[in-house]
Amino acid sequence: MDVVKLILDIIFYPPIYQLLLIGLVGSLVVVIFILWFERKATARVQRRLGPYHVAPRVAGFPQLVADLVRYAFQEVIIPRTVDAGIFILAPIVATILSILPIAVVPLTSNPGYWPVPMDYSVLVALAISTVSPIFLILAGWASNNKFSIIGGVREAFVITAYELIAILSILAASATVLSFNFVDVVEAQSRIWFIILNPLAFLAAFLAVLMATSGFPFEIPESENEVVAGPFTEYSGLLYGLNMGAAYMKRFALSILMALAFLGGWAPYTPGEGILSGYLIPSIIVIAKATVLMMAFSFTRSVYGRFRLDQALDGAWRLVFPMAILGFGLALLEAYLGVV
Amino acid sequence: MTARPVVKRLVKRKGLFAGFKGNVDAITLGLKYLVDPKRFTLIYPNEYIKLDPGYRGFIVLHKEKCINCSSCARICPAAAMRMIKRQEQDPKTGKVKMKLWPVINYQRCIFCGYCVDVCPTEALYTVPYHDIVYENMAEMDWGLETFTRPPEHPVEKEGGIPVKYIVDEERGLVKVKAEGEEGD
Amino acid sequence: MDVEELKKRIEEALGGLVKGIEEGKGFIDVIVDLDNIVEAASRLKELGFDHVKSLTVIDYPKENRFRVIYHASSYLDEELAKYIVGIGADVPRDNPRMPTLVYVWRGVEFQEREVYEFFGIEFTGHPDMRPLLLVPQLAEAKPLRKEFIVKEEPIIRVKPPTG
Amino acid sequence: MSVWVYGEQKSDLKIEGAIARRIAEDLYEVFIGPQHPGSGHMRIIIRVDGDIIVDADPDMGYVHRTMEKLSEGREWIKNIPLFERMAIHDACNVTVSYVIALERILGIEPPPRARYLRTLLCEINRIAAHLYGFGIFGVFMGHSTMYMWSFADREVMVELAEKLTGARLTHSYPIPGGARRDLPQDFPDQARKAVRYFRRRLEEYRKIFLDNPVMRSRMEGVGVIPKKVAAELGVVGPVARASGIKYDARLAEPYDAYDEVEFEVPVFEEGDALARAWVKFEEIKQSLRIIEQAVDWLEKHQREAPMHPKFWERSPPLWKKVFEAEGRVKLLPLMANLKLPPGKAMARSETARGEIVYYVESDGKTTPYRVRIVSPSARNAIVFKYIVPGYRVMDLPTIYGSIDYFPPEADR
Repeated sequence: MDVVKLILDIIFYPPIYQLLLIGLVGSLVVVIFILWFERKATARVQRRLGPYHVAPRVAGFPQLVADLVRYAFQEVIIPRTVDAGIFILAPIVATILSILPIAVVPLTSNPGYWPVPMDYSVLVALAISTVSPIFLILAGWASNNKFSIIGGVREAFVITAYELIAILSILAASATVLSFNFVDVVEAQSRIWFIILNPLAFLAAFLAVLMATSGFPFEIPESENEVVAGPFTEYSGLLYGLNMGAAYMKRFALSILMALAFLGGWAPYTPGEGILSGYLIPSIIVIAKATVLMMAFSFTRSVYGRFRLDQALDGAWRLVFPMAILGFGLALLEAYLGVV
Repeated sequence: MTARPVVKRLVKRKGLFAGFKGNVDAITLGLKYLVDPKRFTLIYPNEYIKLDPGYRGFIVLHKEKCINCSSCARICPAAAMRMIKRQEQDPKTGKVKMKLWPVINYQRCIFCGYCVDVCPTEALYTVPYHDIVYENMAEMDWGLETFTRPPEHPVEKEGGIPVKYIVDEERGLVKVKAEGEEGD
Repeated sequence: MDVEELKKRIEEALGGLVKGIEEGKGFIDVIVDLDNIVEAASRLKELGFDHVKSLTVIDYPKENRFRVIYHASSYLDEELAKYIVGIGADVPRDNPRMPTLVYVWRGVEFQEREVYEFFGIEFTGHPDMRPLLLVPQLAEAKPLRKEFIVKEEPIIRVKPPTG
Repeated sequence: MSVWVYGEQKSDLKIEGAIARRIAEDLYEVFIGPQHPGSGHMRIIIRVDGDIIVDADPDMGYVHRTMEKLSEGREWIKNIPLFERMAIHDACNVTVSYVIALERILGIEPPPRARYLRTLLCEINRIAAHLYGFGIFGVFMGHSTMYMWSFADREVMVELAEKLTGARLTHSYPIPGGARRDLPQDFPDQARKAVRYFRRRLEEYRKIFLDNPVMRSRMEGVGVIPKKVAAELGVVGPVARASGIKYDARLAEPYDAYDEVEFEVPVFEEGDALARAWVKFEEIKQSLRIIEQAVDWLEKHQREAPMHPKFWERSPPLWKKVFEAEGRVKLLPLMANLKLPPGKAMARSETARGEIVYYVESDGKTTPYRVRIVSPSARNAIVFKYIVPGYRVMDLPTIYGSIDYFPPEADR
């Protein structure tokens, strides 16, 4: 039994569990599910069948697996005109960086299972989440293609506008509890979630994450009708798959942050002792909430079209940014009044 | 004259919450279809549409009705229908005669149906299917013997379920089993 | 307004420029001298024919001429919209040049480019005289001239198919 | 390429919102098309200054087939399936004016039943083509639901057309002297159901697309063509009508049964992409009205061959039997080698994208001497050159989609 316990301890050693199991495997599973859900839900709204023939019995669930296999076996073409080193490294680094925030957030209130000391976890997680877009811009630049460069520049514009808002509105949650510790933020929500206390900040964060992670149809940087695939125009095979996956993984990471900050984290459940009650169940609750959030993101695809770049920026600075500021003010007010 | 131009104006958006109703409407509509998609997709190789008899599918020749007039070849807009010379023995007189027979090249046919409509004796007719695949181009150039037999319908042969589409007021089109049974 | 009245109005507006009026089914053609075509077209435009529907060129190799007609009609005047009036001239086949009407009707710009590539008629003063649809090598052949012949296959097959 | 031209011409036209200025040497030149998801079979070479397009040069001809030349080598009636290939989803509208031109040269007028049948198919085609346009427009702006919906609903109209003509797209339906088939028995009922379905459905289109705030802000004020400029450039169809031009070929020169049915021609005055979308939207409603009226008329009147007596009177009894059994109009063998008297005719019809003009000249032979086709997209292509500059790169698909440009039709 010691062996089992040892293995469990290794698996549930927070950096390994959160980075490898949730960050890599979990996010892959969630992305597979979300992409399937996105395709199926959009198909339903659009009166189609969606993925089907890959596995008719389970309604085409493994479609993304099939896609990934295809990407994996495709030849990776590296054009002669690109800056090969950066060209290859950029998507890989971007993918790693986009799941890194998961490794620094607590998924339980049991201090034994915190990956890092928690006092500044909100700040650290948000800071890490802002690094990956740089590599997408870099990918566009290294591709040495007009569409890539236009796409990269667009990415830069959109990220500048929306990432700031996302950070600001997630920080609103920590402003309410006057702490940068995610555990404090979550525990303050045991009675009432911040989505109800501070809907403005949640809405701003929702919109900002939607735009910043550029999923269809908000993929202004890679909008196919003007710039083919934006920064990824020259990519092929696995590298292209990584690029696409990075956006979803980043969305997953940000969704986890949002679930912790607004949806009460593991809220109805009180983590106890031991691996099962202290770590596994709360982390699954958080992931489930993040998944629901991602389903909401995915659904917008079937209703909306693409924003124009200048309209998206205009909306960011004139509508969503003030909304985030108001949300922040509301958070401060709530902190002052001591609502939580 | 009963037609007339009518100048209309776009409804202007006013106020701070002008977009609100539009957003709510769109999302509600999306959710409505998420619950009830009203789809009528044809799952093709498993099902196939049983088309009306009037459908202009592949063209086949009744050789006994043909009077060798070559009207069909003359009207064919794509020059798919051509006449070939064949020596034939007349069953009554027993004389061997040179006769012109139509053959069709499905590489070129555009299924306009002119030949069927122009044939003075209704020797040409269409079969109500068109989903036939050929492995090479030469197979599509039909000779006289092939032309007199209706081609095989592969989907039907492989056990596809015949369905029909009927126009419906609620759902646009409704897929119905060709026998009359309600489909999916 | 009927066709006769329209003809009268056009004749009045164009004055002595009119060489002849030919009536087709569904349109009338006003033929003028090649030198006067810009003047005549601008007067026609002042009359209310504000756009060109079709820049029609017909090749008459036997008479050694191209007939170039700008079939104009009106958008803004609903009465004139019922008629199509062509203003045309004969362009000699051996020296196919004529002044452009782009500055009268902006809409003919692409159609003039089309005529340039298909017939080889050069419109002097055109702002952008390049082939529009064809690649330059094909435009050399001037495909819509009558001497360019497209071969079609005969009805009777020489080699019957098998089967 | 002389660089000054575009700027100067632009300021000549006094188009609002457009920036007329000299093009610097170091501008970014972007090739949109032809192997590009945001264009059809065409290329637009744009030069951008930042995000603003300062120069656009449409490069057409990727699907050019020289139909005008091909038609000179084919007999009159064989050209109908050929010209249909310009816009196969709008087949009847595109060919009906050619047929009318032939009828004008022949001096015959089709019987009323044929005229109503053609009108019916024309309107079915118009709705299908507008839905096609909406779909492309939607997907150009990233609205995939509009794309899927309109293509799904287009199926209803295609289905109706198939029941009427026996072919889903290339109907080859109108023919000099009449039409090729009569209504099937259950058609009126199905058509009425489809009309009622579409009336309800259009309301949903409005909600998800036209009144969707995101899409609306994409379309509003984009690609504005003022009325004067629209007339000057000679744009046609919904593009012209969205700019306040009260012109419709069905109105100016009613052909077929259009002078007997009641309908409106919607005109908007804004001239932007949104107005163009609304024109199409309102036109679908009017087409539904026409379909209802045509079906009513056809049901009320007695079934008879929709063919001019010249081609039908001397027909053998077998033909009447075929017509009664299948509703199929047999053609005289002389149709293949129809000789038209010398003469020239012009005819126009309103296709979904605008007016198509045919100039037909006959020298008394079995083949045309000259056929000149000016298709609506060919006339609208000029919009790319003169209207696109001044807008943003992301507006290009919007303008492209809103003028509903269709390369095979433009290239002929």
